[in-house]
Amino acid sequence: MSGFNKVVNSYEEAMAGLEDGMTVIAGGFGLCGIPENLIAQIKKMGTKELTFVSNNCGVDDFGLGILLVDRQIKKMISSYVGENALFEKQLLAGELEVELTPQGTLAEKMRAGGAGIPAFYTATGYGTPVGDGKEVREFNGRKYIMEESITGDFAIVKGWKADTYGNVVYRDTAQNFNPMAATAGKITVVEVEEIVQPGELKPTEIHTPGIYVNRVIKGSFEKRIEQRTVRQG
Amino acid sequence: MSGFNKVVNSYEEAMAGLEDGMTVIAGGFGLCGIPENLIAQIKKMGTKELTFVSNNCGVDDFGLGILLVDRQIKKMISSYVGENALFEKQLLAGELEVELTPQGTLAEKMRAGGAGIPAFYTATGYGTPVGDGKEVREFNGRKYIMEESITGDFAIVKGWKADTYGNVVYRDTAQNFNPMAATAGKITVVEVEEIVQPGELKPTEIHTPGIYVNRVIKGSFEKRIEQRTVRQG
Amino acid sequence: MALSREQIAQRIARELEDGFYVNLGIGIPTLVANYIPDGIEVMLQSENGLLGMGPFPTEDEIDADMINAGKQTVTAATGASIFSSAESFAMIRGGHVDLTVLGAFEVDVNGNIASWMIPGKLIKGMGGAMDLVAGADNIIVTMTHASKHGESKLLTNCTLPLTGAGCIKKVLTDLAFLEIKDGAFHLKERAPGVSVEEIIEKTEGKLIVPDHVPEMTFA
Amino acid sequence: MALSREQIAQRIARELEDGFYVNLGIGIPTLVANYIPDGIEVMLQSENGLLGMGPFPTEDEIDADMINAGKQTVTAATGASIFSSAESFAMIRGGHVDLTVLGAFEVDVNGNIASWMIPGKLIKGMGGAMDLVAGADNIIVTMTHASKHGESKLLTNCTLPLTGAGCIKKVLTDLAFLEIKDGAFHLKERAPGVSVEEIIEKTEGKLIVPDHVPEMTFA
Repeated sequence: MSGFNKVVNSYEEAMAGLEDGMTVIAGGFGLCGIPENLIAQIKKMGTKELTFVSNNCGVDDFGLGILLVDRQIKKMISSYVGENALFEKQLLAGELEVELTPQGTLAEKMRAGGAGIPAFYTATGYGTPVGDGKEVREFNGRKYIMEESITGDFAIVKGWKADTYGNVVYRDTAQNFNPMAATAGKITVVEVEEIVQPGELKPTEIHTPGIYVNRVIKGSFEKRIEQRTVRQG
Repeated sequence: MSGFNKVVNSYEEAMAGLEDGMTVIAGGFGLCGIPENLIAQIKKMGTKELTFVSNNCGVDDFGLGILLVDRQIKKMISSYVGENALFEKQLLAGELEVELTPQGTLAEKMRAGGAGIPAFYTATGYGTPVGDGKEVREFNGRKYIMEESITGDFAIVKGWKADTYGNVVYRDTAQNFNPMAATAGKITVVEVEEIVQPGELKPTEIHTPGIYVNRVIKGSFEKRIEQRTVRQG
Repeated sequence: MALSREQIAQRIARELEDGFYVNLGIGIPTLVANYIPDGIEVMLQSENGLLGMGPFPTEDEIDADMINAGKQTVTAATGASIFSSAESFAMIRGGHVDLTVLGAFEVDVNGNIASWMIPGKLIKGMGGAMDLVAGADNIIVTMTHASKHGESKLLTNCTLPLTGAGCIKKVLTDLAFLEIKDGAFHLKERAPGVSVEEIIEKTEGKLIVPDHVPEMTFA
Repeated sequence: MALSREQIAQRIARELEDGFYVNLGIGIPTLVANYIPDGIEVMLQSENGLLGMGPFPTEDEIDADMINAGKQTVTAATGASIFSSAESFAMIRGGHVDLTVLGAFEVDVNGNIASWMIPGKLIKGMGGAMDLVAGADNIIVTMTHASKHGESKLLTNCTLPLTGAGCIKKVLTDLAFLEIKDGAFHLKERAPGVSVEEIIEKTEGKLIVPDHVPEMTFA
């Protein structure tokens, strides 16, 4: 099935077509389950004026944070940012725009974007600055705000295993925002730890069906840990 | 963990609390993945004036169709009905009300109901009788209608395996509407083919987390086939 | 001569491209799966929650938990995925399916389609058809060009309640292949031995006929 | 004497019921997990996508792919499930979590809460807090009763931008346990050795004080 073989062999090919000014949706929560090599490729490409939709913006030298150095990011749509000094500096200098979005609303906006739902109502953020300027509507005596969906020119995703058709499974809590991101990109690129043959992943255990995925690449990952906490063994 | 043991040992216990006039959301597509013994229990209880939210209404002598005999169903919210003679008769006699809802909208209404989203927009049904009386709104130059979510007093669900905490996995296409139904009931009852101990289901492969499930019961199933189609082996 | 069911399926199959995800409706559309051209691979989506529908099962393989949207027993192809109906319609509504093929009672010059409801007859429901026509960009509607009584089904305005508004761009009838744009049907191909005059006669909606209308050929 | 962090956690733990699904915010709320009463089992939800959070890992068990909402390495408890963040917030927004515990800067007599933004300071974001307070019916806010400068954090009207409107019913401070209803704080319990007068003095919003205010006891 050559038509369904999504595997690409270089990161250049994986991110081909990314242009200045595009919107990129990125999976990951903190530094967990982030498409670290796809991000590194964007740094290498030097693409500018990018809008990123991602729950966080990495740290100074890892994750999306590395794109701050050459000011590749114009705008972040995130729920929690600022784990890095450069981010703060660019934000205060007005070189970087941030649209803070509640975490659950952000996840749902991505899902809705992929699912052809242009907007939905949520009680989250009603009566807060998040609700400012948004339509308020009452259902069953409670007030909700309307939130619009998000799609991206690209989605960059970190999976655990994928088959060559682009069916993906995620490992543990590295799943996080990745499945929604995968549905919401015009071009969805998934990097994984292992590529397997079609049929090796059980059909009912696939988290992201291949229909959402355009390119798959095998990478090797640092998987940096943000808060190493242990108990005595 | 007694507090998380959701297992009940009789169908009486499984459906305890169901009262006349309640709304019940039922999983299943056609006769596939339907909670057949929970339906049989409702027939036995003789509960009346029920509203069912279910993609279909079974056949004359199986599935929700068996509840027509004693006129237990007041209203069906479905995408496709009428595979049974009694259904047609009661509908034409005005003894049964039907609210036809597009299949994808129905699935999404259940999901939204469970997810605290009171309404969403979809292009499905715009310009058709389904859109009559519903709010129309334009996003990016296209027209959409507003659809409200659905919740039920009960949700009845057919799973394959559940652990005692109510974590559920579904088998093949018997999944269908079951995961959404499971999220949308005030009381969610799941009948399964096998009950296992917590820890036996892999955390990332659970389709319905136990937080949605109130009662689990092991049943035995006829699993009738509606359209038996074969090829020569 | 009007196309047979099999010829309709064959002609539709020529619209397939390698790597297409395709949803085939009940009836003639289902037959398309039998005519997939050599060198082309497609994946069939079944809206109950299966991507990668395989052939019907053998007697030994029959499994009540494996059905398609037509409620027929099926198998899963290699590389299939199985998911909930909400996920399935997220794919459909979100425009991820490359081609949708379905039947209809009527279509009109504005791309409206009526396929689910005949007032006065028992109404069974729209199933997934409204989601499919609203979600797909690339849809082929297949139906007979006219009713048994000779009444055109390609209209200026649909007379039956709609399944979807302004969403149909391609129609294959037993007589012709047509595209819909700018408020008209555009005749693209005719069935072997069917005259342009017959198509004009049986098309009630505005029809644009080019100088040359190629005849379909079948092996 | 004002409650210690550990005593605050202990007191909150008394609100737990057997079979509760609980979301514990970062900071003091996390400590509640250490004081779950005997005979009671709860499951901890972590909003990145884990239901059934276990203890921190040993050095050998550390896994970069297993973290909690505080981005700390964790383990999964027996019977845990792991899912996407959309599914996680479907649970939260849909009201399926039985108890949510989180910190705040201010609460007021109308159940408003401010916990994420101090104008003029760098704003890092609300994370999941707005979803948590909007989705839960049963929330305990924990914070110091007054600032270091003695300014009350239990107000007539929150002065900081809100995290949620009208959603808080229970507050545990270092001085007292209070319920919010009918536009007032209702004093329910006081910390050992803390006088009702001190609580009155440090509560800016309307405070209802019953004749008898029991003192909390700790083992």
